[in-house]
Amino acid sequence: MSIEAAPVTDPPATRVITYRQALNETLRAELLHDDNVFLIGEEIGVFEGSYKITAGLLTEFGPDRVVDAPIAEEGFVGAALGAAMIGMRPVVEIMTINFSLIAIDQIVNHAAKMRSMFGGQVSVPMVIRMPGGGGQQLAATHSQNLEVWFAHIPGLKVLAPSTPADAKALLTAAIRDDDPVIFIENLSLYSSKGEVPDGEQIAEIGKAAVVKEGTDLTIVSYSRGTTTALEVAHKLEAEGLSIEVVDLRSLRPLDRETICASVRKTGHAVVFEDDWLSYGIGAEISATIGEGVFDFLDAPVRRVAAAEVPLPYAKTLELAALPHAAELAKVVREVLNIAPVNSAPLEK
Amino acid sequence: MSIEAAPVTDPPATRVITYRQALNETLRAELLHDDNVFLIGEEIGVFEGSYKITAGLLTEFGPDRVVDAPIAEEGFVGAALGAAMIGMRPVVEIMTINFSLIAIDQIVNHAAKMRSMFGGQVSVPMVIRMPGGGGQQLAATHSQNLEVWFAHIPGLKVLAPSTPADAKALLTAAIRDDDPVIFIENLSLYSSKGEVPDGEQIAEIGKAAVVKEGTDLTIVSYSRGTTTALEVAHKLEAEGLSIEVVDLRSLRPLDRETICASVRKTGHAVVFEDDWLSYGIGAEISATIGEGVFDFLDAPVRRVAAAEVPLPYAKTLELAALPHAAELAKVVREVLNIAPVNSAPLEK
Amino acid sequence: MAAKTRARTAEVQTFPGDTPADVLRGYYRSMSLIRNFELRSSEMYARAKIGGYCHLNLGEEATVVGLMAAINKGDYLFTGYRDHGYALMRDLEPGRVMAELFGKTTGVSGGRGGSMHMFDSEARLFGGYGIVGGQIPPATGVALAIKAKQQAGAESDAVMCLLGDGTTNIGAFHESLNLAGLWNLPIVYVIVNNRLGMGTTVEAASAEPDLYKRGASYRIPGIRVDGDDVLAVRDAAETALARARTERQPVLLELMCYRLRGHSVVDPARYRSAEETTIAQKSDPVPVFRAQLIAAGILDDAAADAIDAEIDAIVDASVEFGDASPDPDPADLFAYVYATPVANAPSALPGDPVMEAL
Amino acid sequence: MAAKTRARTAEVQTFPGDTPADVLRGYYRSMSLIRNFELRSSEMYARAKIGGYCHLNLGEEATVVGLMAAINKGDYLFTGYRDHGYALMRDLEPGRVMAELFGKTTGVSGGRGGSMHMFDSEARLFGGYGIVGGQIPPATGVALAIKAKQQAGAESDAVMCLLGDGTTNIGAFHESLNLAGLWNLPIVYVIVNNRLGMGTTVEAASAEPDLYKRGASYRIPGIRVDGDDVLAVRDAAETALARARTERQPVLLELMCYRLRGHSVVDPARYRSAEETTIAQKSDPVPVFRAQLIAAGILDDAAADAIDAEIDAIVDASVEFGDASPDPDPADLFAYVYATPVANAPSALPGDPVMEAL
Ligand SMILES: Cc1ncc(C[n+]2csc(CCOP(=O)(O)OP(=O)(O)O)c2C)c(N)n1
Ligand SMILES: Cc1ncc(C[n+]2csc(CCOP(=O)(O)OP(=O)(O)O)c2C)c(N)n1
Ligand SMILES: [Mg+2]
Ligand SMILES: [Mg+2]
Repeated sequence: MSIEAAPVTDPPATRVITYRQALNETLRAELLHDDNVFLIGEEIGVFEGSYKITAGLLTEFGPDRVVDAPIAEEGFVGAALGAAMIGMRPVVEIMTINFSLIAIDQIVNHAAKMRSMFGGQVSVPMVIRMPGGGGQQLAATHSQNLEVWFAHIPGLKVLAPSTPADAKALLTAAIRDDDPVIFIENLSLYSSKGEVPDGEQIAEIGKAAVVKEGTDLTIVSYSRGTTTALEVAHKLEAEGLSIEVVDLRSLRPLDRETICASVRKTGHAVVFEDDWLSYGIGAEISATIGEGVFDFLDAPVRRVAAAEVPLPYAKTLELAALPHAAELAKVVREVLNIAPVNSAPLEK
Repeated sequence: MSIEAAPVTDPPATRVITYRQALNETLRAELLHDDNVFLIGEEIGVFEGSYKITAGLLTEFGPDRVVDAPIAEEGFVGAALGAAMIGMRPVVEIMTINFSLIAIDQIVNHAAKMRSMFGGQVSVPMVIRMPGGGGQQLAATHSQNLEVWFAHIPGLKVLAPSTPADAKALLTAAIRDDDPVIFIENLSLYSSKGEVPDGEQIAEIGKAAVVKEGTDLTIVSYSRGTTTALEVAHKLEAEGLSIEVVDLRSLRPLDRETICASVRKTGHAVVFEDDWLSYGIGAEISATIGEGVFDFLDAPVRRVAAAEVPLPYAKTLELAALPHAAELAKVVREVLNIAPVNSAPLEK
Repeated sequence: MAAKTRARTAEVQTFPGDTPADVLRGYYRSMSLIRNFELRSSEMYARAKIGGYCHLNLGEEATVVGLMAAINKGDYLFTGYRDHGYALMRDLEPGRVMAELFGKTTGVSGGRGGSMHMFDSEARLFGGYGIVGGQIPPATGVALAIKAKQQAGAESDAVMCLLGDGTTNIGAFHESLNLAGLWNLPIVYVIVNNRLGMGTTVEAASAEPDLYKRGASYRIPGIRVDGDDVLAVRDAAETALARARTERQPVLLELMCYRLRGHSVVDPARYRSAEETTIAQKSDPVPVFRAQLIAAGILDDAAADAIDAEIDAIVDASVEFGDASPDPDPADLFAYVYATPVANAPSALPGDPVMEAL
Repeated sequence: MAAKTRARTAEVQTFPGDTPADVLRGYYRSMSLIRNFELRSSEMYARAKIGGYCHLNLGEEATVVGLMAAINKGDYLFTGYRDHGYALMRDLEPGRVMAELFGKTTGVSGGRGGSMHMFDSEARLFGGYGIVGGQIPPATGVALAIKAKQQAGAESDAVMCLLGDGTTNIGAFHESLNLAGLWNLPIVYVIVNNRLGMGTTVEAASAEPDLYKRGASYRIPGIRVDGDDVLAVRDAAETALARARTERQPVLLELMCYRLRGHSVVDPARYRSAEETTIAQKSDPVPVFRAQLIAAGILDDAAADAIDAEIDAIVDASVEFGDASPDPDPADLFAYVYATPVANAPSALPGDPVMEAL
């Protein structure tokens, strides 16, 4: 399968819809587009999905295309993988990324390795969708962002869209891709809104996007973090700072060129992510920048990430542990060596 | 439990033993030292361990202290955790780190989080020992180094000794520690030899060690990688290069001070590891150096790590995919901007 | 082991067995406490005093009370995330349970666990767990440690491990029961079969929907009991625990009950048919048991109302206690990450540099 | 389903059933091929032409041949890591199997899999897998896809999924069988019960050591058969596959056999008693079957020797083929990581910079 780009014609009409709706419509479109596509996961049919991403699809497509699975992540993720081995195109929902740990042997030891290990004789065209993220008081076992684990694994592709439009175009690309794709969603993005072009949209996997241009400093982020990064970038414009925001979109492959090109221009970088700091996504971004554009860096790359604790339930503690716009803005100013000005406070 | 340091008296007598024997003797000593200590794992009793680390212990301590478990990693790792909750001190062997994926929900969602999540009312004094590493033609699913996953998780401590002496002193510390400790061994280290002091030795968890001093460049590594780093460092002395080697020993907590102090002195750093490059241990080390001693760095931090493929069985491909002394030496010279001299070739 | 057939007892006039009247009234009081507490939790959730996920024991009161009447103080209890009633029945102060829901320092888990993660080491409530099946291996391990430390016999502690019907399909269930059967561990696994996972029925999730039969794969006896019958639950649990203590024979107990509302407080349960909802409501163990006690002359309406009123005041007080309690101090964020302090443990807050520049 | 009792047939003079003589001779030839190939593998391992882990089918020849006599060409086969015999029986060239062990490009998996990971998409050998139990969910998923794509009936494909006795204790076994039972999938799970994990006996690992009984938890019929009896294995597998194809009834088949040597080529199996070793050797299906055929007049010593000699030449040739085949070229290291090429896929070798300086 070759990479298809969006057709170069008049820009398509757009609608403002939620991230959730973008996912739902894309799943529906792909179920219509290809008979081999089917959905499988816990509570995605009768219950319509724990986060209602699959609402209406069981009714429209029936139980063979929208398969309610027992609580058996290892079993049904592995079963989806098996179906993919003979040409089906399963789209798996794992209710949250926290539960993927039960299926991770099938994902990492099997789905990711089969094609190589068997000398290219089989491929695994499957997508595993799952939301991560904290901030909903779901406590330690239900608030994780473990995408860095998957991003580390050759054989997987790992996507993490930040907007409804990207959710659509990257999910379409993922479903049409012949490899196992881990598709990271985020609980706090589901109700976020954005313009989404009508019609088939297929993004290019493996490419980051400069979602805001600027000249003073680059913020690198992804998924929910990008929305915060943009918020901060716009806010800091009032202080006369020109911030560029790079949205990674694809964590594996990682688009080092786009990151480095941005920092080459700005000379300053901050990475913003929801996950724990040590050995997080930010570590790779910082290392990449340090190696790739060493001579252009005017200050150390800083990382704004979560405090390294199992996330507590209590709101006061959860707020203290997770990174927010306020800390990002603070660190951006520190990197640029600028004293904070009196502006409207940022959400904490 | 407080941190105990080795007693400051005359240096104890030493013997030259293998890494395997150091582990075996330490397990035996701890079984003798504390009735609450017990070993559990697959094939560790009758079979004496897949890699014979537990040889002789079933005979000496009986089946209540050396528990042969069915092939049920999630079940027996979780059972060990439960026993730890009421004061036992299980030392679990997972046959190789590759199989820890089946138990990882118990390790990461349970062992690591319980103490915090339950407000400090329970602790989990357990050790999980497991070897990783490639280079034995064990193919894609049996050759991984996934310690970076565990190193990312708050609530865990992650140790990776490179010498028999450290294997002893860190394992003792791990067993006496009241938290879940992931103890990373390496298949290719088991038969390596080194001087090991007699008597009780308890290392301090969370500390790296400068295992060779030097002034021109710092190599940071751990586990098997440290032995290669030392080999290269000694070799390059013939070329007049003074290389410092930092052995991390503890991946979590990470001793950023020791790493940065070394690079502050040398101005150059290379990270050497057996794992895949992107989002590996080296990423965090590089990011830490970039942030911590930015002004002292004379060249970009480089990483020498494995090619990002599921490791193939064929020897030619395995050799090409894994990092060896030759590549490390090459990169050290590149960082120091020195042309290679004609010396005896390093092992490839 | 044969299935015990479900007997609807709403019309029974006298009580079988020899349970003293005050004990029966005590069971009613307990059921009333759980009911009232859960309804109040739901209300507090709607008022945003409780966050996150919140799963209630509504409809499971007879099961909870019967089980907790059978368990010894020294026994270890593991549950899933649907744990409020169990916390109350292990005699934790309702105020401390409510405070946990409010995320306060006075909560049973210091406000760090919330609804899904109630814990009390002294009461041996060994945790509510949120990962489906996650509690089963540790519960099994506690039984392993008990066996190592204590002689079998009536004085031995045992473990009770609760799990839902949907939870029997996960690998941890299989692996753990095999260990318990193989090693003869003092543990009773209790399936609270409320007939639904979230919206998925037992028949749609389990190829063998008679879940108690699944013990056979491990030579573990399986028993099915009417979970709406508090006395039947208590008796079955007592027998099972006795076998665990004295014979080191693990047991699999299946209790048939109904979930009165949605899976969690935010679930309107629209997938449920009117018919099923009616069955669930008719089986509601709290009014049924009240009616039984009144019919048997053990309670009258006034006495029952008095109990309910007393409970109402207790639950009121629990809310007040929760409201008045302090939030955890962010300065304590790292307090419980490690039991043994070691060098270089992370303590950075978001936005802090990874280290002070050397 | 009742256990089929094990009948030792070494003294039988004529053959039960109506299997034609040439077919029986074919089975002997197949068993001889596996035996010879495995002994040669062991030798090649000792000569360091084979690396990594290497697990042999020695002692399991009747099981392997009987199963492979029952399976259709279109059926999908999943195995564990003990897979050489199955690869040979799916009619892969012995040379290509040996070349895989030698890590050569001409190997069935291009030299990338080695002993544990034989694969041939055309022969529908859908992989040897090294993670215990790892093959069971994907095998179940292929059955799910078959059900989606094909009508039930004699023409339908089915899946056969092999696993060891020790493997029945892992969660993936439970989760997968539940799915197959629930969804009525065309799959036969075959437990090759060689009575040992590595050194752990079935009794020390499984609380219910009659493993075929474990199907009951999923309403899957379980059948135990003498794995040393090639015809009994074939017949049971045919019946099971027929049910899978036509009724969509998954079946759990347990085959009792013995592992002749250690767990892998490097295991001297010292933990095994002399007594057990003797039993295993007495049950050795290759000489036993040879003796049976001779006793029944289907073979004589000369004919049997001629078969063995022919096989010896084939295995010789397989070694030669393996030796003569080229090693994979490091330039192809990244060839099969992804099926769909995308931007920025890693291609750095150790020591390469992460990117060319911009
Ligand atoms: C491993 C895992 N998978 C999925 C979930 C999401 N989940 C939470 S509760 C639940 C249903 C559990 O049903 P059951 O075991 O019957 O318990 P009940 O809620 O009825 O008490 C699911 C699927 C989870 N928490 N953990
Ligand atoms: C998940 C996992 N745990 C442990 C191992 C190590 N291991 C390899 S084979 C084996 C024994 C398997 O026994 P059985 O299922 O009876 O198969 P057999 O080797 O007898 O054919 C073990 C424990 C593994 N490969 N995967
Ligand atoms: Mg339920
Ligand atoms: Mg076996």
